[in-house]
Parts: sequence; structure tokens; C-alpha cells
Amino acid sequence: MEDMYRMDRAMNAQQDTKISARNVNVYYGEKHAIKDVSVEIADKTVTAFIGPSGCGKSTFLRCINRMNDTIDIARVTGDILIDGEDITDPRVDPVQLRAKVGMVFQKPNPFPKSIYDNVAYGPKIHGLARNKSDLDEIVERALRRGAIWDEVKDRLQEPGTGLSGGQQQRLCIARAVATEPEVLLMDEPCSALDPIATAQVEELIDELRQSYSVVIVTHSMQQAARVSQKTAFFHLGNMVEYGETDRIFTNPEDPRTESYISGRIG
Amino acid sequence: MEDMYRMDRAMNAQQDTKISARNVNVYYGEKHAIKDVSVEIADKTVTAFIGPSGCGKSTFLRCINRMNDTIDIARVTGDILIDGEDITDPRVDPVQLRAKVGMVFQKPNPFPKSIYDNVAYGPKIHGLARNKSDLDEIVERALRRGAIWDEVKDRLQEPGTGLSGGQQQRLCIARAVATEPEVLLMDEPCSALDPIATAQVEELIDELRQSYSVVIVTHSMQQAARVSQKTAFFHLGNMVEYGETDRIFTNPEDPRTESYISGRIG
Amino acid sequence: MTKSLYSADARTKRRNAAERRFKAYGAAAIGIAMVALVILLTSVVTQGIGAFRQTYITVDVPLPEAKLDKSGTRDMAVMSKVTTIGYAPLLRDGLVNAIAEAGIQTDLSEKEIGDLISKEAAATVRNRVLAHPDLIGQPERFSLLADGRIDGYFKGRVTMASAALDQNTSPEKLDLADKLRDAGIMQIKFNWAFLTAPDASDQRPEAAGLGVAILGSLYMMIVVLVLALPIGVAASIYLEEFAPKNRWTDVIEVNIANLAAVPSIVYGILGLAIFINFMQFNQSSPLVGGMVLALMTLPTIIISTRAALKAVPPSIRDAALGVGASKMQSVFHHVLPLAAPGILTGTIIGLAQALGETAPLLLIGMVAFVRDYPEAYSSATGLFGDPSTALPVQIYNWTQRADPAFVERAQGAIITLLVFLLIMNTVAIVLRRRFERRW
Amino acid sequence: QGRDNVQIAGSSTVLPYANIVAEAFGENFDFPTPVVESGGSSAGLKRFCEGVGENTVDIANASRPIKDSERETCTANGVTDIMEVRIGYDGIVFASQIDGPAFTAFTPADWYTALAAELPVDGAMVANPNGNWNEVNGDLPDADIMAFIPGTKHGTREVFEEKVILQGCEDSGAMEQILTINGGDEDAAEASCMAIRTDGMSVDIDGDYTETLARIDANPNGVGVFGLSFYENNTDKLKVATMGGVEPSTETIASGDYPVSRPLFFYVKKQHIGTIPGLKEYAEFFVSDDMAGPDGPLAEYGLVSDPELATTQSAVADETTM
Amino acid sequence: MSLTLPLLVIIVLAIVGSFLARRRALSVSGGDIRHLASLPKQHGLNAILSTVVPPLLAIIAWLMAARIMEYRGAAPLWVPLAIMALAVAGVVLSVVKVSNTFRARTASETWIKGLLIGASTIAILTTVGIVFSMLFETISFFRQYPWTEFFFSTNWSPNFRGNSDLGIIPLLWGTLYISFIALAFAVPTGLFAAIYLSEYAGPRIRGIVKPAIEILAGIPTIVYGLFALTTVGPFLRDYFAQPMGFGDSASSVMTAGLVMGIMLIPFVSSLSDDIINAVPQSMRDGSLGLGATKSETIRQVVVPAALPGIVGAVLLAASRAIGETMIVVLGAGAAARISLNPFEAMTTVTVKIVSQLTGDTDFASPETLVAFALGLTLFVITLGLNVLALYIVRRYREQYE
Ligand SMILES: Nc1ncnc2c1ncn2[C@@H]1O[C@H](COP(=O)(O)OP(=O)(O)OP(=O)(O)O)[C@@H](O)[C@H]1O
Ligand SMILES: Nc1ncnc2c1ncn2[C@@H]1O[C@H](COP(=O)(O)OP(=O)(O)OP(=O)(O)O)[C@@H](O)[C@H]1O
Ligand SMILES: [Mg+2]
Ligand SMILES: [Mg+2]
Ligand SMILES: O=P([O-])([O-])[O-]
Repeated sequence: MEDMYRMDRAMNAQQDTKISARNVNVYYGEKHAIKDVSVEIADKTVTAFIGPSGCGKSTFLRCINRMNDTIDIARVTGDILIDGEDITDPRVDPVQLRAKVGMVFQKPNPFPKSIYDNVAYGPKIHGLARNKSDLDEIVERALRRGAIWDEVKDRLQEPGTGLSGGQQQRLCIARAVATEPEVLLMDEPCSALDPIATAQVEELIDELRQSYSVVIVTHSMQQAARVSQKTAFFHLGNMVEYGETDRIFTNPEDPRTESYISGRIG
Repeated sequence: MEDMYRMDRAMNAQQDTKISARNVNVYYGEKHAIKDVSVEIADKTVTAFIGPSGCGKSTFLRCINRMNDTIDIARVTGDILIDGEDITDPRVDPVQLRAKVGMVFQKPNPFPKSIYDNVAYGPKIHGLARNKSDLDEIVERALRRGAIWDEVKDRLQEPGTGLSGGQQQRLCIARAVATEPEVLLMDEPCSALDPIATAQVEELIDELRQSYSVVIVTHSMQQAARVSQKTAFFHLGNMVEYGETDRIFTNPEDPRTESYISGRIG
Repeated sequence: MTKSLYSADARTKRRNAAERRFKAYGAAAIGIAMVALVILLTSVVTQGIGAFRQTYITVDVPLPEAKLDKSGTRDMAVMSKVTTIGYAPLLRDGLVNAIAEAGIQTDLSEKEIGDLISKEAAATVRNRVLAHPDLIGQPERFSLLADGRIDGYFKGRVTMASAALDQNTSPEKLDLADKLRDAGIMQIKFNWAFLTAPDASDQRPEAAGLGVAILGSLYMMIVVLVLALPIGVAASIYLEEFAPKNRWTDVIEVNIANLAAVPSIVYGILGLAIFINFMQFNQSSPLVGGMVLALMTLPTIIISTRAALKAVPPSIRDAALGVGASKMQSVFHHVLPLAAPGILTGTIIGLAQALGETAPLLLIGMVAFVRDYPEAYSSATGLFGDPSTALPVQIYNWTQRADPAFVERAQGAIITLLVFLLIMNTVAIVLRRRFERRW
Repeated sequence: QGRDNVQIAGSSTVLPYANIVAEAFGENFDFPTPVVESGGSSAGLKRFCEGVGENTVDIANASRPIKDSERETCTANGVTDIMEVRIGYDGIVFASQIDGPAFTAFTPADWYTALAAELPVDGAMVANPNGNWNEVNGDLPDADIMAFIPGTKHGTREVFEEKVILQGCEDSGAMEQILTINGGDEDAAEASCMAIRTDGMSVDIDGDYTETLARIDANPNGVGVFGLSFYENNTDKLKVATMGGVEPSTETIASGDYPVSRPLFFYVKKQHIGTIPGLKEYAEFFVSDDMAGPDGPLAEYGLVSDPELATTQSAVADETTM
Repeated sequence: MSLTLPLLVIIVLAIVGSFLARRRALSVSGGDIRHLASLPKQHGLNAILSTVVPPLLAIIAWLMAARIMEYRGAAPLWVPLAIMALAVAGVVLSVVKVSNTFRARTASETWIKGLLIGASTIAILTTVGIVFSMLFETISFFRQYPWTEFFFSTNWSPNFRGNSDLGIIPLLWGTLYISFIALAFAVPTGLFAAIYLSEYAGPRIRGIVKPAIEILAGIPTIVYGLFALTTVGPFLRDYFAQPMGFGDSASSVMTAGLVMGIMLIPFVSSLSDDIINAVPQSMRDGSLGLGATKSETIRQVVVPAALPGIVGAVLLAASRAIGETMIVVLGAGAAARISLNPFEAMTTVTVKIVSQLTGDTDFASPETLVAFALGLTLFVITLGLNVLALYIVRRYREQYE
């Protein structure tokens, strides 16, 4: 296939593969949204997905924790392996999968519950806290990591839906990290954030990378360059190019990547 | 008040004032979200609102077309004049006001209707089209201005909710410009857009400025600098500083503005 | 440069007029509903409130040993040989004596004077005497029900003019009743017995009460609530959230919608065939009645619950699944609370329907004359197995009776039923208000 | 362990009498008060014939004798020993609003001429042209015909058709004319006699007498068909008419002078006597003079006492089956 | 009720089992629940379900088996013993299985899902029950009465002596006509009421008016019937039917339809109100922000988004209209007739089912058995209508969502 991604094999060998997708195709009804994408995502790295709006980044991201199951018309083919296990295998419990692979959605979607309950929910169902004070701690830690603790510490019992757009986004980040997933999928986590908050979230991402693997969708080339080690460029449902972030941004192989990075195709 | 904005009076004199807010306060229940903000927004200019997440930008923006009316717990005091007319006056019909002052919300909220109907909705209720082909034209033009025509021209009858995040955002922009408002309030209109799409929207904003006035909330200092002539900086519900964009970015008067611009407070 | 915001342009005026019209339609719709409600309730209350008051006659009834205990040994077997027919003359004598004592003049014969006392009264006296045999010997003071026509006279239902035409009373009797009331022998009291006493036969409207019916309805509603709500919600959850969307679930869906359209009497046919004839449950029992009504209510609850589940935005489910909640957890922790108002509405309406339904009970033996209070549990009949009736049945029965005094009772029973309904639904209404929210 | 109360189902016409007896039975005997269901003779007999055993009824009340086909079903289900008990007669009267036009005397012929679907006129059947009682019979008031008669589900309707309409058909001489028109087919002639007009002047009442009363209340010209006991409880609202010159009363009906009445029954499942306590006692109590006698409460309420009550009493005592 | 004891035993065992399972879960985790694959409370829930569900199923199975085998009297001793043994096994197994790795949540969710499926099959069983309880009588009806007459005759006049005309068509016509009028009144009124309550009225008014309207659903239908008979009927006759020359019947399709419409208002209004209220505020904001008026927003955005639920409410109201008896008897009369005049008396299938079933005719005669045939036919017809409704809703809904 002409659109096959080109991978830097040298680098790949030295790191463990966390997620490996092979020939993934996604259809929304008739629409072919992801076209035969294969990719290997390394452990303890941050991988950025970039590409013009509507190219399939969110769609592919949602494949990784099988969130596409919830869309009636979505149909996924191909294999996705996490730690060598095929997540589409019937033996795999999507619930367990999603506990392991956390997600921050593109549109902030807090529960219509209190801020505290929004964050405490995951730890509660996964039994991450031994008792109430444990839980309080987890919530505080998560909200701090989400860079929103100071703003909400006095209003933990107010509804999460009454927050500003950016606050909701950070709340959702806090909610996702509270369950300590091994892989964190973040779909434009900073889209509604100011530079400072963005920096804090990027710091968080960097911290998470120490132990986990993070996949982030972003429209900001600068952000991709700042936080990620690997970058994949999507275009019209194809993964055009995948490799070390530095190389992609300095020396893209595919002309489409180059045009996008230099601001010529949208 | 120490937080009073400082305005470049020289410049103000030369342009018509479109919107003038005086001592606006907004409360969400107990919470004081906008504190005594006064501002004059000129006609045929782009005004950017910047400030850390949760500082009250969206809240203030929503005052200008009285969208806060729809939030039960929100209470607005003070005067807001558009073309010298007080919009809180009982004679003012919020419907007419909102036809004149359009809005793009922070969270894309397409109707659960077809893409076409999403855009055609405003022109239809305002009677902007004489007939079907007129309407088709208006829709196409709006979608083109929203930089999304190419992506959706083959699927106009598909639901708007089945679009990607960035596509939804552009659809909402197209929907707002379709009604030809005199003032357009845009709450982070490019947050989910890639650079190219962003550039197209910025172009649109520039084009709109020729005849209308545009207020844009953005977290991107670069964007504010690129598109706006005036910038207001908000912080913790106060409008700290307001003035020519160039001056704000090069020579802020308030130390908080400076810290924010230079990336020190969030 | 532009139009003033202070004056609406023609199109806006037109649209605002449409807006006002639309709102007015809404207000009018509410108005229609409320007016209908007020008319219905007013007519029910004005006609039925009388049932809660009742005329009593307080007299000393002679209890001669010679008549009541021929053996003189207080032997139950002997004493119970004297039937109510034997007691009736004693009551009459008591009243006649009281009239004489009070110095009231009347041309009525003793038998006619006796007609002022309810036929129920003899049983009241007999039961008391059998329970306390030591009363025999001297006169004892009793508060006895007055005849229904007399009672009706004090409530305005019977007039002198109507009494003149009425075979069952006469203006002279009403005259005497007036005097008795002046003399304090007759009083009007709050009618607790209406809520506690069992039904009475057509000859004793004044004695008829709702005791058995209230118990029966209560038991049935317990059964309905315990069965219909959990089953209905469970079925809806399965169909809406778990079931694969295929032919089979379409079949179930259509099927449930269709069950809602099945006339209620058909559920009675079903109950008779399945629960009584096949499963051998007791006829006339609240258990069977409750199960039948539960089946009948089920579609209402399912349809409203499904609609409510459908209305919960998918982003809430996504959010829960995204943090690793199972489907089940996302439904029970997030979706269900958001759908609660709709579920409760279905429950409120379903229970209202179940509480007021008569037709299916017709075939399973609950449209009946029952005098003994049903027990919630007995070893002979099991849980809710005693014969009983229900409030709507009592209303239906009473509206069919010949004596007009029952009209008032029926309306009184309707008031009781509505109060019962409100009490039953208060919890649901309060809960629903707590769960209501916009997102 | 077993059911200790008597269960009764059936006719709503018999229901008030059964209630009175059950209530008195409960008061004066050591048995629980029997449970009396209503739901119609047919439904009652159906339940009765469903079989033997605790969850079938012991007694079926009926406003008509049991049919052969029903007995066959009974037998097929094991209900073989049935005692038939006739308790008295139900008088059927014609009454109108007390303040309405003076409907005081009717004859069967009046009713036939007023309500027949078609009348023989000059050797041909024509749709009933009468719209006013006055046109039917000059002695009757000048009032539009508006008759409320029992619906076809009611046993009373059968009695009404046979004893009033058919009788009237014969009395008025219409029968002969019809026979000449149709060439002597008696069955067809009878059917033609008993066909009731459907143009709205005669209204079927599927409900009970309270509904008829309510309709007459709302309709000054209305004339309705009632049970005697119902009328006797509402003499302040209704005025009754004579039929063929005879005033309806328990006496005239018992004597047979008043033509329109029907017998009432109950059926006892003999196989339950002995297992269900109080069953036989109840049956005996029902037909005792204290209850069903001419001075008893049932007669007082409007039941026409059976002149042959003594025979019935001994049949019940002997548990004579059909 | 020899099964009372086992029931008690099951309940007690379930409580004990849940307690033990939690305790054991806590102890195997060494006091730190984070080591557990599932939370202690899920182990507890699993224990309850494992203890309760199989024995309950066994009890039901036994009851069914006993009836089918026509076994009478108390169950033999081995039955309660076996049931209790099942419960004990459930407790033991679920408690023994508790370990750090055992996924009690999955296990209990499997139980729950089974129960959910069981609950949804009750609807199917009910249908089967309904069909079975009417089928044999219906068959024996058609043995005695020609089906062509039943389905195609336009004459309904049952007769005591046999030779009845039992055509269903006038009854169906009456049913459709009355339901149509009732819905034509109730649907707009209910929908507007719902819209007013959810979009215009304040929470206080809503808190009072909504339950008040729901009382309309709880008023016994006999009250409506009498209202129709004594008030609405004469009113319509005197002010509409007679002046306009539509005849002078107080009982009419119009009377029954209107009064039934009143009863149905809460079915439409309350359910629709809940659904409309569930439409996300951002939809309204989107429309208002474009300068739409509230009513435009409601008509063009909110109601379409709430449509599936509203259709459900309307179907429910329609179902209720078809099944209603008392209002029709007292409001529209008992005469089966085919006429277009809404001020004439007509009647419905349901009314005739009730009246033929509770009448005086021989219970084995076609006049009584016809009730079953009517019931089954109505069942099939409404089934058809529901299939049609589903089909239409599906087609229409696809444009949205
Ligand atoms: N509906 C609401 N109820 C209560 N508080 C609210 C509500 N909406 C906003 N707030 C609070 O008001 C403050 C201002 O919110 P606003 O949405 O105006 O912030 P913003 O400047 O738009 O932030 P962002 O950049 O994150 O969108 C925040 O502290 C927020 O939590
Ligand atoms: N639910 C859906 N139904 C139908 N088509 C969909 C659906 N969701 C997404 N699509 C289509 O699939 C394509 C990929 O969508 P996706 O959301 O993955 O884009 P994206 O790369 O995340 O874009 P963005 O940056 O705008 O969020 C788009 O063309 C979109 O219109
Ligand atoms: Mg996306
Ligand atoms: Mg904002
Ligand atoms: O109920 P009945 O059988 O007497 O009409």
C-alpha cells in the first residue's frame, strides 16, 4: 500500500511494545474512517497523533480501548494487541481493558455529580482506596495532577457540570488519572486550556511517561514536539507517517506530512 | 477599584463604540464570577478576551447576548449597551438581540439534525431565504466560510452529531455566520482545529471584521495577536487590562497581565 | 446604521406573537387539564364528603334475660340461638322508651319507630352481648346507626317532599328524627366506620364501610409494586442497554407495546386461566389480583422507563465506560439515576391505573361482597391469600346498588381512593423532584 | 387445612339478595361470612362448572335456569351433583321520571308498536314510523319515544322480548298480519316481532339499573325497564306504569297477575357439602322463611317470594340434585 | 405453604453468605482491598445472588412441574430439602471461591444480566399466557360461528336464542373512532401541557401541576363515565348536536372521546415532560443563540430530539384508549353502529368483550365465546398497528440521532 507507514526500525527494537495495531479498519456505516492502519506504540513513551481535523485520530484512539463498541454504526476490523494480548478477543473483558487503558475524551464530559464524586468514581469501583481518607487523598492527588485542585478545593461538593470549559477538561483529566491506568489516551486534552494550565498538563504527561504509556491527540505541532517522543501523522483515514517526533518534524518522509507541518494542507 | 481597566482613550475616540458594558457583575448563586467589569467594544474590530481558565471569559461573553438568562442560578447586574441601547431594558427582545449578536459556544453543540438543517436553521427562522435554492446558497456559503464545505458537501443529509470534534466546531461556526449577525461572539472557536483550519477561521474573522464586530475568546496568545485589534485580559472575574492588542502584548501595564503573557500565572 | 433593539421589526413581532400564542396554548392545555380536574374533584367531594359523617342514635337498650338467655346459665350455645331477628325488637323498645322519656309526641307506630334504627344495629348489640354476657339483665347504653334515609335527611339527600313519595320512609319519620336530634338522642358524628367497617348489604347503606377494600387494595398494591417496578425496570434496562438490536428484540419491543393495548379484562382472563386454574392460587385473593395488575402495569412502566433511558445522553455512558466502569455499573450508577424521573412517572401512572382498575378483578373473584377482614398472611391461605375486595370494586359495586344512599358512599370511596393514591405516590413524586435535573 | 368460607359467584340480579343473606348468615352463625362475587350469571356458572375443589366456587347465582350445554360442561369437569334452588321471582317494571310525562299505563301492544323495528302496514313490512307515544296509542302522553331497555347481554332482555314485545305483537294482531305476509313461517314471524328498532329511539343499556336511572334523569321523556326491587328503593324518583292494567307489586307478581317476571336461582355444588363448612347451612338459611319468606328481608327488599318455598326448603334439606 | 421455610432459609443464607464473602474477601486481601480483583461488596453481592437465584428458579420450576403433573397438596419432603441444599451450595461455593483473583463483579453481573433477561421474557410469557387463555375458547367459538360472518359482517346484534349476528366490524369502527377522538384531544393538550411545564413553568408551578394532572390518571374511570353521562353528554347534545342537526343522542362517540381524552392527558403530558426535560440544555442554547424564540426552539429542536419518547407516550395513551370500558359504556352507549356522525352512539370491542363475558347467556354459546374471539382479534390487530408504528418511528428516527 502506498500509504503504509514507514517506521524507524532501529529505534523500535530498543523499547518494549505496549500497543500494537495491525491492519485496523474502521467503518461508520458506509464511511471508511480508518484505512488499514498498523502501528506499534512503545511502553513508557508519549505518542502524539496529529493530522487535520476529521482525519480519524479520535476514531483510532477510541479503537485502543474499544470505546467504538458503544457506537452502533461503527465497525472495527483488524487486530489490536496490548501487551501482546488481542483486545478484540472475546475473552477480553472490555471493562478490564478500559481500566487499564484510560481515556480523556475530546469533549469534556463530567458526570452530573459533584466534583469530588466525578474523580472518586473510578477509584471507588476499582477498589483503589481502603477507606474514606484514602479516597480523599486519591481525589486530591488526582485533582492536583489535573492542575485544578486550587480552583475547586473549596467547592468539591458542587456539580462538575457547573465548571468552566477548561475546568471541565482538567476535571476529566483528573478523573482519568485517578484510576491509575497503564495506558492513557488523551484526545486533545489541552484544547480549552490556557498556556499555564497547558504547561501543567504537559508536565503531568511527562511524569506519567515514567511509568506508563501515553497517547495524545493534538492539533498543536508545538505541543506534539514538546511532549511526545513518537508522532503519527494521519490523513484522510490513513496513517501516513510514524516515527520519532524529532525526525517527523525536522525531516518528514512523506510529502503530505511535510505540507501539513509546514502549514500547507488542512 | 484597583482592578479597573485602563483604556487607550486616544484610540477609542476614532472608532464607533458597538458594545459598552458598565459595571457588570455576574453571580452563579453565591459565586461572584464577574466582578464589576466595564468595557467599550468598538465596531468593526476584533476584540480578544484572554485569561486563565475559569476567569470568567465565557461568562462575560454570554452576558452580551443575554445567554445567561438560560442559567437559572446566574444573576447579572450592571448595564450593557449595544449601539447605545441597553440590552437589559425590558423593551429589548432577547430574540432580536441574539439575531443581531450571534454566538459560537465553547463546546460544539450541533443539533441532532442533518448538517444541512443545522446551518439552514437560523436563516429559516429569520426568513433570510426567499426559496429553497436561496437557502441552498446560504448554506453552502456559510459552510464555505466555516472552512468545512469540502468535507461535508457529500454528506449534507447526514446528522451533524456524527462529525468529528473539529468538524462539529466548524459546523457551529458556519451555523452562526449563516444568520449574518452584526456582532459575533466566538468562544474558543479554534480549540479543536488544526493549524490550517484555524488559519481559515482566522481569515473568516478578518473578513467579518470589515463589516461587523467580533469578540473572540482564545487561549492562544498568538491567535489573539494575529486576529485581534483589541485585547481584554481577565483574571479571577476581574477585567484587569484592556487596550490595543499590540500594546497589551508588548507593554502590559498590569503586572498580572505581564505574568500571564509571559507564562507565569495560570 | 441598524435597527433599534427597542422596537421589534415586523418579523420579530410576528414571531413573538407566535411565541405568545404557543405559550398560551401551553397555558390553555394546563388550564383545560386543571379545570377538568377541579370539576371532577369538586363533584366527587361535594357528593362524597357526606359519607364521612353519620347519624347515630344513643339509647339504653333493655337486655332482658328472658329473651336473650332462656337457660339463664350464660351458655354460649343457648345465647347464640337468639339471632339478630330476635334482637331487633329490643332496640325498638329502647328507642320507644327514650322517646317517651324525652316527652316527644309522635303518631308513629312502634314498628315505624323501629324503622329509624339501622338493620345493622341488631348485630352491633348482639355481638356486644355475646362478648360480654354479664351485660344481660339491665339496660345498656348503645350508640346505634340510624337508618340510611334518616341519615340522608340530615345530609340533605332526603327531603320532606321526596320522603312523601318514598316507600321506605315518610315525612312523619323525618319529623320525629328532627325532634330526636333536638333532644340529643340522635347525633351526627365523624364516620370512622366508613374507613374501617366492611361492606354491608343493600339494605344497610349506613353500615357499609371500606375496611376490607382498603386492606385488599393495600395488599394488592404491595404485590404490584414489588413485582412490577423491579421487573419493569429490569426488562427495560436489558432491552435498552444490553440486548443486541436485532429481530428478537424488535419482537419483544412490539410485544410490550402491544401488551399495553390489551384491554384490562383480558388480563383477568389470563389471571383466571393461569394463576387460578393452572397455578391453583386462591381465587378472590389479593395475591392473584396483585399479580394480574402487575402484569397489566408492566408495559406502562417498561415503556416509560425505556423512553427515559433513551433520553440519557450517550456522553454520560462514555464517561463511565472510559474510567473502566462495566456496562452494568455505568447503567446502575449513572444512567438509571438520570432516568429516574421518567421511571417514577411510569410508576406513578401505572400504579394509579392499577389502583383504579376493576375489570380484571371481575374474573378472578375480587368483585365480591366480603365481610371478613383479609389477613396479610395466614397458614391456611398463605401470603395475601384471603378473599378480599378492593377500592375500585367497592366503588363499582356501590354505584350499582339500588338504594341512593350508596351514591354518597361510592363518592366517599372515590375520595378515599384518591387520598390512598396520593399517599402511595407521594414518595415517588418527592423522589422524582429530587432526581430532576438538566444537563 | 382448607378454605373455610363459602364462595359464591354469578348473577348481579341475585347479588343483593345473596348479600343480605350472607350478611345475616355471618352475623348469626359461627361460620365466616360467605364471599359473594358478581359478574353475571354466565360467568358465575362458568366458574361453577370449572371443576371440583377448593379453588372453584361452591354456589352459582343465576337469573335464569342453567342450560343443558352448561350442565354438559359441568359434568365433563366432574361437577356432577348440582342442586338447583329457586329463590323467588324478579319483577320487571316500566317506569319514568317522576316529573315527566304521565306514563301510567302501558300494554304489551303499546311497547310492540313503539319499539318494533318493522310493522306490518297494508300487507307489507315497513320501518316503524312511530316517533311519539301518542301515535302509538292516543291515551299515552304526547312525548317522543325514548325507551331504555336492557342490553342483549341481560337475561331481562329475553323476558322483555318474550313477555312484552312478542305478547304485544300477538295482542295487537300484528302477528297474524306478519304470518300472512311471510306465508306462515312462525319462527320468522316471531323473530320479526322481536326485532327492536335501532334508530336511536330505543337505547340498549349494557350497564345496570343505576345507569338506566341516570339516563332517565337526564331525559324527561325517557321510559326505562327496571327490576321491582330497584324501583321500590327509588319511588321518590320514578313513577311506575301498569302493564295490561295490573300494578306491579310482590303480590301481583306472586299471584301471576302481573305478567313480566322471571325466576331467580342458585346452584349448589353438592360435592362441596361436607368439605366446605357452612355450605349447606347457608343454602338452608337462604330459603328459610326468616329470609325468603313473604315477610322476610328479601321480600322487603323487593324479591317476589316463591309461593312454593316449602318445596324448595325440603329439597335443600334433602340435598336433592338435578 | 410448605415452601415458606425454604424461602426463609434462603433469605437467611443469603444474608449470612454475603457477610461471610465480604469478610473472607477482606481477610484474603490482607486488609488491603487494592489486592482484590473485585471489591468485597461485589463478593457479597455475588454470594447473595448465587444463594438466592438458583433455589428460586428451582421453586418456580417445581411449582410449574407440580401443576403440569397435576400434583396436589404439599410438596414431598425432598423438594424443600433439595431447594435448601441448592441455597447451601450457593453460599459455600461463592464463599469458597473468594480470592484475590476471583472476579466477583463479572460473576455477579452475569447473574444480574440473567435476571434482566428473565425480566424481559416475562413480557413474552404474558403474551403467550394471553394467547393461550383465549385460544381454546376462540377455537370453540369459530366451531359454532362462521368466521367469515365474524370478520366481515357489518352487523352486531347478539341474541339470546341464538341466531345472533356477531360481526366485529362495527365494533372496530367504534373503537377506532372513539380512540381517534380521544387522542385528537389528549395528544395536543398533553403535549402542550408537557411543553409548558418543562419549558415555561417555574419549578414551583411544575412541582404542583404535574402531580395534579397525574391525579387525572388515577380517578376511577367510573367517575369519568358518570361525568360523561350526566354532564358532557347532555351538554354536547344541547349545544352542538341538536342545533347543528346531528341528531339528539346524549351518548355519543364525541362524548366518550372527549372524556376519555381528559383521562389520557397525563399519559401524554407527564411522560413527555420527563423526556423533554432530558434534552440537554446545550441544544436549547444552540438554538436560542441563533436568535430563535423559545417556541421555535421547542418545536424545531427540543421536540424532535425528544420524539422517540413522545411517540412512546402517545402509543401508551392510544393503548389505554383502546382498552377503556367504563367511559365508553356510559359515554358512548352500548349500540354497535357504523356511522360517520360523531354525535351518534357507538361502542367498542373492549366494551363488548366485557359485556358478553359478564352477561347472562349460556357460557358455552357463541354469544359468550365471542368475547374471546374479540379479545384475540383485537390483540392481533393492535399487534399489527404496533408493528406499523415501530416501522414508522424507525424510519422517521433515522434522520435524527
Ligand atoms: N453554571 C455554572 N454554575 C456555577 N458556576 C459556574 C457556572 N459556569 C461557570 N461557573 C464558574 O464561573 C467561573 C467562570 O467561568 P467561565 O465559564 O466564565 O470561565 P472561562 O473563563 O470561560 O474559563 P475557560 O477558559 O475554562 O472556559 C468559573 O470559576 C466557573 O467555575
Ligand atoms: N459517529 C460517527 N458517525 C459517522 N461518521 C463519523 C462518526 N464519528 C466520526 N465520523 C467521521 O469519521 C471521520 C473521522 O472522525 P474522527 O472523529 O476520528 O476525526 P478526528 O481526527 O478526531 O477529527 P478532529 O480533530 O476534528 O476531532 C470524520 O470524517 C467524521 O466525520
Ligand atoms: Mg477528534
Ligand atoms: Mg469558557
Ligand atoms: O347478572 P345477571 O346475570 O343477573 O344479569
